[in-house]
Amino acid sequence: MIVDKKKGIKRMTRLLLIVLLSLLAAALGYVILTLPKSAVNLQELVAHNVATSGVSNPVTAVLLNFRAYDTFLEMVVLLVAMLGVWSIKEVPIEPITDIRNPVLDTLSGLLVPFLILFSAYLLWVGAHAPGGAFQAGSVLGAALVLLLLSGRQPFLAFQGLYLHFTLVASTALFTSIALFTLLVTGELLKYPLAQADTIIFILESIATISIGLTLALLFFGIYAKQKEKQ
Amino acid sequence: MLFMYALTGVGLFFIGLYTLIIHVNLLRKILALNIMGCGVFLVLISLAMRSGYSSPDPVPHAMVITGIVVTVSATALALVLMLKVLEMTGKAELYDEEEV
Amino acid sequence: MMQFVITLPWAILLILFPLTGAIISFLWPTQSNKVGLVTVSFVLISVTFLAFSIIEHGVYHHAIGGWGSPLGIDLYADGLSLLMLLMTALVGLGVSVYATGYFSAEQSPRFWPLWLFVIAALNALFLSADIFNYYVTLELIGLAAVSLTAFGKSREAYSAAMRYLLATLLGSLLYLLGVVLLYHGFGSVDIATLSERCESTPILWAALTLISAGLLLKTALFPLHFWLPSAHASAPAPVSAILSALIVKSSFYIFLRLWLTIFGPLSEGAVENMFGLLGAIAVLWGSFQALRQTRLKLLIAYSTVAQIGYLFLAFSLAMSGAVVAWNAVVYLAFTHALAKSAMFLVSGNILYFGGHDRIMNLDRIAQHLPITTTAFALAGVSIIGLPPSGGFIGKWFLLEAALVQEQWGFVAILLIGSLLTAAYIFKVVSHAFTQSSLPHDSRPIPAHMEWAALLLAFAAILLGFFSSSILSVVGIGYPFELNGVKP
Amino acid sequence: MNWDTLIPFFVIMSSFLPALMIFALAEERRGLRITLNLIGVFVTLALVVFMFIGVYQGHHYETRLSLLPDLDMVLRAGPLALLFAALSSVLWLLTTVYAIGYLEGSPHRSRFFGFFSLCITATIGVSFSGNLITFLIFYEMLTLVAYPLIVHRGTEEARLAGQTYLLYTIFGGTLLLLGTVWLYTLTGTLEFTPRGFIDDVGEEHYFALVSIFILLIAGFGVKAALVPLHGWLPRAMIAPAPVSALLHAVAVVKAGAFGIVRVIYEVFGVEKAALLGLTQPLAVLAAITIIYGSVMALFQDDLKRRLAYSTVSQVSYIILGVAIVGPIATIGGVVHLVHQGVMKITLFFCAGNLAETLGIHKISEMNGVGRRMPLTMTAFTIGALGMIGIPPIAGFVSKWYLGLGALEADQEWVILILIGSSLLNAGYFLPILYRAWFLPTPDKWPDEHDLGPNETSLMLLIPPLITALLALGFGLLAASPYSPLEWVKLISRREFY
Repeated sequence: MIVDKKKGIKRMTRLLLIVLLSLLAAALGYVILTLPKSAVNLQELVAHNVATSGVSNPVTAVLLNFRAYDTFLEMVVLLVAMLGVWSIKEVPIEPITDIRNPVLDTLSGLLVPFLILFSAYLLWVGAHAPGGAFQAGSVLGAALVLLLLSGRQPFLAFQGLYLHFTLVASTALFTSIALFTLLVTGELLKYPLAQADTIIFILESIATISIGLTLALLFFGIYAKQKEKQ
Repeated sequence: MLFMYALTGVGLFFIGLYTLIIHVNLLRKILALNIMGCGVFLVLISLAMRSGYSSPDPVPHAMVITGIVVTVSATALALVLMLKVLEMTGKAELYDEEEV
Repeated sequence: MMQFVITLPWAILLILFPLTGAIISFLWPTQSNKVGLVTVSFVLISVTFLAFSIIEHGVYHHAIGGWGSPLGIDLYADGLSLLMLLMTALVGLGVSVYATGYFSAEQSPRFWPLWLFVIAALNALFLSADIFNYYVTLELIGLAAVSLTAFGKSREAYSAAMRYLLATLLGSLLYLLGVVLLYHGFGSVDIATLSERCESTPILWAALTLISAGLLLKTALFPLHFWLPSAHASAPAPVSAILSALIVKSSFYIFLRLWLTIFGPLSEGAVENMFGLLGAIAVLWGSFQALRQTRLKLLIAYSTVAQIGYLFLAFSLAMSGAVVAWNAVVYLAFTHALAKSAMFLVSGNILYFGGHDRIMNLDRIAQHLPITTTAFALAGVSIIGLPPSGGFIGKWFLLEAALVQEQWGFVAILLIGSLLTAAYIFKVVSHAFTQSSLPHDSRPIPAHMEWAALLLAFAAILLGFFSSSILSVVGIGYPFELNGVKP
Repeated sequence: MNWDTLIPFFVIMSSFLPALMIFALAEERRGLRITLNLIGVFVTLALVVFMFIGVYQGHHYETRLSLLPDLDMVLRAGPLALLFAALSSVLWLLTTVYAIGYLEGSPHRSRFFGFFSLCITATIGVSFSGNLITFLIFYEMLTLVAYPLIVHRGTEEARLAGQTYLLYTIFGGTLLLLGTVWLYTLTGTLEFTPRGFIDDVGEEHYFALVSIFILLIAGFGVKAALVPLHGWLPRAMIAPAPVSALLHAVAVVKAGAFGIVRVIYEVFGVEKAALLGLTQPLAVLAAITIIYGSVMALFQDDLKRRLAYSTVSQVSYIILGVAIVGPIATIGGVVHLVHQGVMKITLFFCAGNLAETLGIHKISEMNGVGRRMPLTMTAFTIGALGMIGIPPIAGFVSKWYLGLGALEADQEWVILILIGSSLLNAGYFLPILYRAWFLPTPDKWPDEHDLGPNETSLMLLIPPLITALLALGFGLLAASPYSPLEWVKLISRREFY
């Protein structure tokens, strides 16, 4: 009887919540519909300045030049998540599976080089078309995850200080460039016009590696534990 | 038509919010937050089409990329924490001292 | 010479120093304590020079990358930012000194990078003038804070960290959705640009609701405080101090900024009154819950819930025209940071010393840890708002504002709140003076852990004597003038 | 740099700095602790005497520190301030000597003497406060630093007594704060001014002014133990004897009474307060307290509790004196601040001697104690007779002026109160004297200690003898220059009317 009553109350709250949230959603939807069809935004400003940014892809120009500071902090976010995961549990760097499967072996042997190549392409193309460090880094991360899942041990040979250096490489590079630009131009993250493209390319390359590695390690951190549990 | 994606984003946001509130299981809560995040990103990116130009506004694109990275980081942290809670309490649910 | 030193870009170094320190401490774990202490000392020095520069030359403004808003991101520091930076540096130094003794050799290398990143993110937040950049710094702070909370290593700590993470992520998403609406509605994420362009449209009100809701959740205003007590109570003491003193203030700061520049000038006052009402309930509820607690850390955590209520009470009074209430906001926020961090460090000392924090069994504390007891008492004086202390100055302004506005309800809340606060503080103090009949196990505490707590508490008292000069510095750039000069 | 602007600050520091140093001392550094303590006492005393002479010659001593944007922290040595400061510092000297003897060998003496000095800092601060916010600051400081002394013994009973004490005083402090801020929003100043500073407040604020008056009086009334806010005082008697002697006979309760004097004369101005119809109810309340305290004292068997209720009653003489509204009654009230102080501290010293030497805590145990401790009981007798108002002891002078003042102000009912109260005083003091001097000595005292060749240790014996002599001297020599009475007359002429 009591259980039924509880259930009833629960159902009531659910219903109420659904009604409430639907109303809120409708209100928000209405608000969005009031937006004018053509908007004030930053597109014109971006288009106007993209020529002096060092890249021709406007998205990359925003990410690594106009709002490079956001990207800088966002690299720190990724690093902090990594440090957080490591502080929550010790992740012993060891193979997370000992099952070697011939199909997986062959497939990953074929796929991983291709993924790395693809990642490099994305990195390169980002300067003038959709692509860039995050896309490239994600693909690189996927390649590393594939290696892990197929029983290979990409981190066994590569750990300790080297691993740590690679993880912080992009943040450290960003910090150095920030300090450097501050010294040279007096302004934070203002690249000299002639070197802007080079700086952005170096930044993106290092970021790709750091992002790829971090993503794979995050996965490793989550996955390794599950295995331990079994 | 222009606003359809944005409205879908709003829908996703509230579906996620509902799940976050109602469900007890932590994995569902984490997924709910991810769905909410997708909703927000959808609103952000789809409204970028409202410009007088042939191409969309690039600034929201950059913001979405930043947002995605943040979400990925947060999700990883959340999953590890969830596993830790599971390991300590045997349930992937929030441990409430007063219930015990 | 001095002139040259002052013109160095101290504001930017405030962000870059801790980032560098964090990276070095991560790469060089054996020396993390030293790296950490050096870094926080540099941060304090940088804030001092930044203060000189702002006092001399007025507000600080820097266009990152040379682009300038609205295309790029601007850094901006007026008196209010400066105060928050100073608060971060002072509490940061105190907590850091304490942490060198508190954490084991195994935990230290994990603590320092995260903590230094938190400092960097806080400084970045207080210096920013861009609402999307706020989002990134908020997330940075949130993730680091959750990771630090989990340092408690108990099931309560993990669960509390999880709850905290869910709450803070939800808050961030609400905030981000508001930012999205503002960008698409008004075409900028720069505060100054927005404050010129914003009009009272549905978009603005939806954004206001979402942003405020997100920030209130992060600031833990009643009834959105559900995540706070468990997180603040189950984290290790230095982390609790950071969470209570600094991190809730960061989202409150954004709330304040956006209301002062964007929402406030357009608002009719009804919403602000609601914040005041919630603040009032928070004061009563938080204090009452604190009084009920049997464990010291939970008591202190609920006290934070109540103190956040005061901030919103003051905010509401200030928005409705009592200008003097802004002084209260500033003073309450600053002194709460110092006093509350001192209190959490004290609780850490007590746990370290006797292995528990049950209030009933705090006997012998006054005799064996006189410095720690003094720290708690001084911090308590400030939290209650007894003279002479920074908290007293804050309460004075608050009461003055309520009386000028003839808000008798708020006056009553303030008085009842003070009495309840005194009740829960002295509940602890009175047990510290009793004598134990049984011997307990105890281990000696490194002296600097006791002194760190005492000095923070003493700073909270000392603030009571410098309000004129502090408030004149906070006034640089007129941060509290609605429709005035904006970032 | 003008010395006159620094001396009030130095007086505060002369007890504050020794307090901090004493806290830092190890328990066994007895000699250094006593030295520091005495240096503090004598520097304070010297500075007070210096200013006394200076003020007589027309000097103006004032320290100002910025506190709030439009509000300073002001320390000013006016005649009234000096009266209270002199009383506190002289009695502090005697109590320090007494306390050193009393606490010989007991634990936590560094803590005790540190807080004891801080109490004096706060009391001196209260006396020199030049505006209401400064007063409030030191008043609250006194509340706080007296707390560790009350709970000094660390027993559960002490903890509960401390809790009661805080409950009352924090509540009072809150009312006080509210009243002060409210007043500030009306006047924009809080500076103590002869004949008050509320003249510019308009008629429409009548209700606010009355509320503020009630809040301030209630806030101070807690420490002054006005009925019904007196409950903490008898319970606080759990504290060691020197604490009861100095704090609960002089510093703490007098700080409350002193605050009421300030509020009536220098915040509202006595005539304005009378016009607002506020003084008469206060006088009635004071009268009720006088009678109530005395009646309650009759029924106490515990000696210190009887003295505590006697304090409740006697402090209200001061309030009665200032609330009657008339120059002569004012003189009676304010001079009682001093007279009651020296008499009551004598009684508490003696009670402490009995407890420490013979283990006597109850009046029923005092049979024939006069023969065992004649000097102590002589001092006690002088104090008790002074309280009753027997000439030529100081208490008589106060009551005489109170009575004259009441007649002058056409408040004849006060005479009845005075007579009734004196009878009650006699009712609860004379039986003690009778027991002590005329009943036979028992075979064995409850808990006798050997404290040297004299009836008790000299450090315990000399302070009450001196205060008893002072009580006698203040009465006998009331008309000579520099006597408390003459000084109060000067204050009254200069500042009140």
